[in-house]
Amino acid sequence: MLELDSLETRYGDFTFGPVDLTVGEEVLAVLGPSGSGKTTLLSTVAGIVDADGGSVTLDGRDLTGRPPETRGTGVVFQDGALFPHMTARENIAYAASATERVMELATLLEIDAVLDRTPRALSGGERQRVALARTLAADPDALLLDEPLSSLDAPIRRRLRLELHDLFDSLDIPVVYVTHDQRTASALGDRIAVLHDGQLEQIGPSSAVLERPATPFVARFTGSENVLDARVVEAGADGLLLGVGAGQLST
Amino acid sequence: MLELDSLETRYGDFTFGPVDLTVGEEVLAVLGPSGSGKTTLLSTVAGIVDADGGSVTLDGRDLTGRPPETRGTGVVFQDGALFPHMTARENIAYAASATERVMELATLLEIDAVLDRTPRALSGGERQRVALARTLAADPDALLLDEPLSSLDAPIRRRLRLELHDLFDSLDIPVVYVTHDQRTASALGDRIAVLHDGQLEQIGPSSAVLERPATPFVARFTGSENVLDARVVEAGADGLLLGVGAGQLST
Amino acid sequence: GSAVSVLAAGSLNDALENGLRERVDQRVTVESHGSARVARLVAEGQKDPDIVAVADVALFESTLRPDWYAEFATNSLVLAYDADSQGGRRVAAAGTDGWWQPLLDGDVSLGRTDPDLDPLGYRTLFALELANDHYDTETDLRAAIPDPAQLYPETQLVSQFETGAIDAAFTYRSMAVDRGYAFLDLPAAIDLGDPSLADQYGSTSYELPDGTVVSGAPISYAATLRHESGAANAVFEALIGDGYLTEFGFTVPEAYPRYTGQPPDGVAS
Amino acid sequence: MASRAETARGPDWLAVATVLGALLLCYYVLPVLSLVASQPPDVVLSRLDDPDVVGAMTTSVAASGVSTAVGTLFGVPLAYWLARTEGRTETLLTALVVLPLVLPPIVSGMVLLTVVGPDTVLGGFAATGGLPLTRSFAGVVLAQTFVASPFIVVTAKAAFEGVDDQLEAASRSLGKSRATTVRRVTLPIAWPGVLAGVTLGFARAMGEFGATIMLAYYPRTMPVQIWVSFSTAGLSEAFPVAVVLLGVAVVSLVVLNALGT
Amino acid sequence: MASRAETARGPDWLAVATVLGALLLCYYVLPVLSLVASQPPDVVLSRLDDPDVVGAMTTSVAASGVSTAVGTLFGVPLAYWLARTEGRTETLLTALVVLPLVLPPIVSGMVLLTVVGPDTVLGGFAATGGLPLTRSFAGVVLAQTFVASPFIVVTAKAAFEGVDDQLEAASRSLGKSRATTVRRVTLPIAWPGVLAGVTLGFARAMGEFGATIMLAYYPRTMPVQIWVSFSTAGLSEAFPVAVVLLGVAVVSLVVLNALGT
Ligand SMILES: [Mg+2]
Ligand SMILES: [Mg+2]
Ligand SMILES: [Mg+2]
Repeated sequence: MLELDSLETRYGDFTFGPVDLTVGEEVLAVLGPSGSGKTTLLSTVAGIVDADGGSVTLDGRDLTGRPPETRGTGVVFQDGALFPHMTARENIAYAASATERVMELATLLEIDAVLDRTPRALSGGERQRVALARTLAADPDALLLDEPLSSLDAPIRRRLRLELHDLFDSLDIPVVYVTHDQRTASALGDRIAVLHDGQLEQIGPSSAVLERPATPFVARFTGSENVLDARVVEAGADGLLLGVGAGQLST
Repeated sequence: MLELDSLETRYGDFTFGPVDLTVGEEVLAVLGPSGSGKTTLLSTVAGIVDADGGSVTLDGRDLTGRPPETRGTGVVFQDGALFPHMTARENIAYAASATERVMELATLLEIDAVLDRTPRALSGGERQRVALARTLAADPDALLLDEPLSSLDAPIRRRLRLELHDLFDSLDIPVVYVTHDQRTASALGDRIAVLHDGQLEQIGPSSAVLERPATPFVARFTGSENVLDARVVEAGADGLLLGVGAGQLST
Repeated sequence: GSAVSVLAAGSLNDALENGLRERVDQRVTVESHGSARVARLVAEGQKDPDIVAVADVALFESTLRPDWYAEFATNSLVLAYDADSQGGRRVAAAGTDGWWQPLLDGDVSLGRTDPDLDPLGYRTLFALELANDHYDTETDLRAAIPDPAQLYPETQLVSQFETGAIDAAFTYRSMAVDRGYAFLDLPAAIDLGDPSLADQYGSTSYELPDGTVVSGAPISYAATLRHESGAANAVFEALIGDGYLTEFGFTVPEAYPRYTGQPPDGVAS
Repeated sequence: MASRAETARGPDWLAVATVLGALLLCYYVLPVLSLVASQPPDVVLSRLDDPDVVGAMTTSVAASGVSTAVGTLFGVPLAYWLARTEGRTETLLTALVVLPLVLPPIVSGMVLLTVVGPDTVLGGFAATGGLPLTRSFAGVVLAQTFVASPFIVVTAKAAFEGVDDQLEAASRSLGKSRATTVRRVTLPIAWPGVLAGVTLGFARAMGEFGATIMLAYYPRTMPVQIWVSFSTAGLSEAFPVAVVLLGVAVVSLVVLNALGT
Repeated sequence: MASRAETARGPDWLAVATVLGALLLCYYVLPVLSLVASQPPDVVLSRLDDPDVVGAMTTSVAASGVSTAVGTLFGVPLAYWLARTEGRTETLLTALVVLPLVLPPIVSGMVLLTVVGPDTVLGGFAATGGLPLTRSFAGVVLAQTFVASPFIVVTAKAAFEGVDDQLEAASRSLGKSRATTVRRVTLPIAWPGVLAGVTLGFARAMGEFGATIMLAYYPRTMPVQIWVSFSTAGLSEAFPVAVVLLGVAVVSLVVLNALGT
């Protein structure tokens, strides 16, 4: 179980958090536009940037202040972040404790055929498969994914999304999947958290978030179109009189 | 019309050619394994490497010895070769004579939405579309493509192959499309030339090359499986007695 | 034990390296810079040698003020010339009595060092002034011959001379001998090499940029011992006493070594 | 994975590395600081009234500027060419570029005298043409260029080698000449590295002394002026001028980098 | 497109650039060539029998080796740290690294004497501990390190900046310490640039004279030996030793590069 307690990170003018969040053995899709703090969230949990407040706990271990290499948080980056001077096989072996594990993951992710290619010679989809295999090779206690499909072309994105869904099902660890794409979030997330300007706007089961957005931002961002800008014209005992555009509406 | 007359290029131990070849307003797919000289062929025609013998003529102009920029040969490279410090729009505008041409090509290749992204932020398919737009923006008199689909994932490769087919149809210039993939060659090529060890093994209409391979290499490389290794056991007046594996075969 | 360190004027370098060193059993490390720099380096505590030797006694009276020092050799000015050049041959042809004529005529490219930086520089001016009287010339040589274009730092002067860019140069006799230059000996009355002519030399002077006025004096090398030890004392004795110096173009007058101040008991016994 | 907490930490190499780096930085800074701190500001400022110092300052900045410009104009093309050449030719020619670094500057000056000195073919020819190559501004520039420009070449070469040559092939097949290609594709991508080289070259030119004093001496640069001040009046005169040199160099480098980015 | 043939050619910039580059190369090579050619091989070879020259050669190679090693050991971490620092701190500290380049080496030597000289706290302490920091091998190394190591730092910094720091984040999230990350990811990728810096530093250390002569003089390095030969017997003695220095430096650089790749 991954627990974020009042986690807060500041980057110049931008403040992420404070955020409280608990992720069990499930997939939490974190949905938000660019600049909403998705990458900051992952980086803080993984220890790539230091938190300015709050704590992160994983399976009861307090990760706060620890260096990334001792956290057990596996990260898959947007463009794979494969080591360019190593082949796919070497990339995976870098993280794996045994050669058998490399072959096992290659088979699982269907990349046996490209293991001896350098990252430059891989297609986008292959690159992300190798990156995923490499992260899994380190046997993480939690998996953090930073828009791993966003740089892929639509057909391969759809296909890999399906495969990821099955893969996540087979992992018994918390998975945090960050994306700006509502469709990916709803396809992969058991729950969805909506991030806006460094703050959690709403969190809940996917269907709930998408069907009953809690704030106008969530509604707008998740694609509901029935949000109106309104101003309070009159507040009486029987409700509000709202001005919407040129007309009026009473509640 | 693009004409290669005894064209020859040497790279250390490797010799490409001499090759004679004429490409009209058609698509010639050049099919060959890696190391067969496909890229050397394109580079020599485009003037990126100097020929050691023979000549290249395009629409009657002798290109031999000219610098690449005066040849009118547009090249699409394997991974796009987009300029990393320019956006997609700037990449295309770099080659275009007018802004309208940029928009026109962006619409044709369906990349309007990503014009302001840098190459790093493009997917593989988008990258190749931008590269194609950029090359077309220079109004080439011949189009040379170096495995532009090979680094794409299968679904997007199939889709782009279809689009390329239509695009090539609409261009009235010679197109040379280099690939190691038999399926792409047959899908796109009006004719296919098979390259092996720097030499043209066979050239002809696609169907002819694939159905009636002229040499064992062509047969093996294009995927015919009925080629056997044999040794002459006995040569008589009535034919040959061949040893194949443990058995024998007489002709 | 550790080596005896000698910080010495550049013009002594060859004599110390190739003369003194093989005459003593002790290990000697010789370090050479321009005399003025030698004095400053020691005065300002940047170098701490056992023995200091300079090419101008005046430095021991101004920049560096040791309790005592020994004058141990003299040197004299000569006019070195490049026998392969036309200008050089003119100087040679004019000889000891007429060398100044081709210099005045301007068909010799002459080199000298900067009088503001380097004793050799102002000594050259002294020699030119003394030559006026000695040769009874019509022109004031000290006014007519010098030209700022002749000025070089010492290293550059030597390089220019050796690569043939300069036809003739005023230099120390020892240096001309060390390097095998062709040179004209100048009369004792102008070469600043004879301690007995000190009064005559003293009629000339030069004002340094900081206002100090230096007067003409015999070119007398002086040394002092800064750190006494058995080895250092022995090297000092050899340095000021042994006859090696004449081989390298120096002169050792009868009266030398001559002490100023009170040397310690271990020295000058 | 409970064992995670026990993952071997060993010595904290980052801390060790930081300490090593900080020590080296101190080694650079301490002497400079000691130099600057030992000179009261008013003493340093008073040097700015000294016409010799002002003249030397002008000569230094102008000559370093010109020799950096010359080194860039000639050196960047050389760097580009070396970067695009392969094999033995490249190794050999790169070695030639490094040679000037290996020679002590005074020796470089001596050797340069044998090539551009007043009695050499080249030097004599230039001098009769009114541009003497020694004891002149040209001499300062020649000395600084010889000593400093190799840094521009070596650094720019590494920067150019980082640019994929396929990008150049692409640009040219789009109808752009090699000049346009270099200007709009190669140079912009390699620029940070080239600028680093130009900075190194300018800094080295500002500090050049040995070759300059052999080739020029006049007009005096700041390093020559420092040497003259030391020889005539000792450290108390030399160090304030050295502080002025540091100040001028820092300002020039800041301006150079601001112009370059 | 028939007009293609008329595409403006203008002056052939490539040719112009090649000529510029070739001129600079000539400017490096001509003096060196003139130096080497003027010395008959047997005269040069005879210097290899001179124990002073052999001693200086040994000192030079050993001291340059040590100061390059020190510069690398301390400078590469500093370069890494500077590359991973941003903003004003980076600009300021980088400026500090460039300062030693701006000071004329003799001035650097004088200033270093005020920090590590025999009558300073540091120098006195080290000397009583049996490691005098002046007039010693340590003094040579200190002088060379001050003058040459900034080249290592500046060049290696540029190389490290070329390595995407996301790769480091990836490595560490895979359970590798920062030390392992730098060793197996960052350094291998940045290596060509780091090696170029080490080469520059070694070459500069081999040629170092001004600071060395102030700080050490003994044991003599090749540049000091050239100086001594020059001041005792002139160019005819100095130039053969300079040729030996060139030879030794070229061999060392080739070995260094062979070891490094
Ligand atoms: Mg190829
Ligand atoms: Mg190269
Ligand atoms: Mg940085």
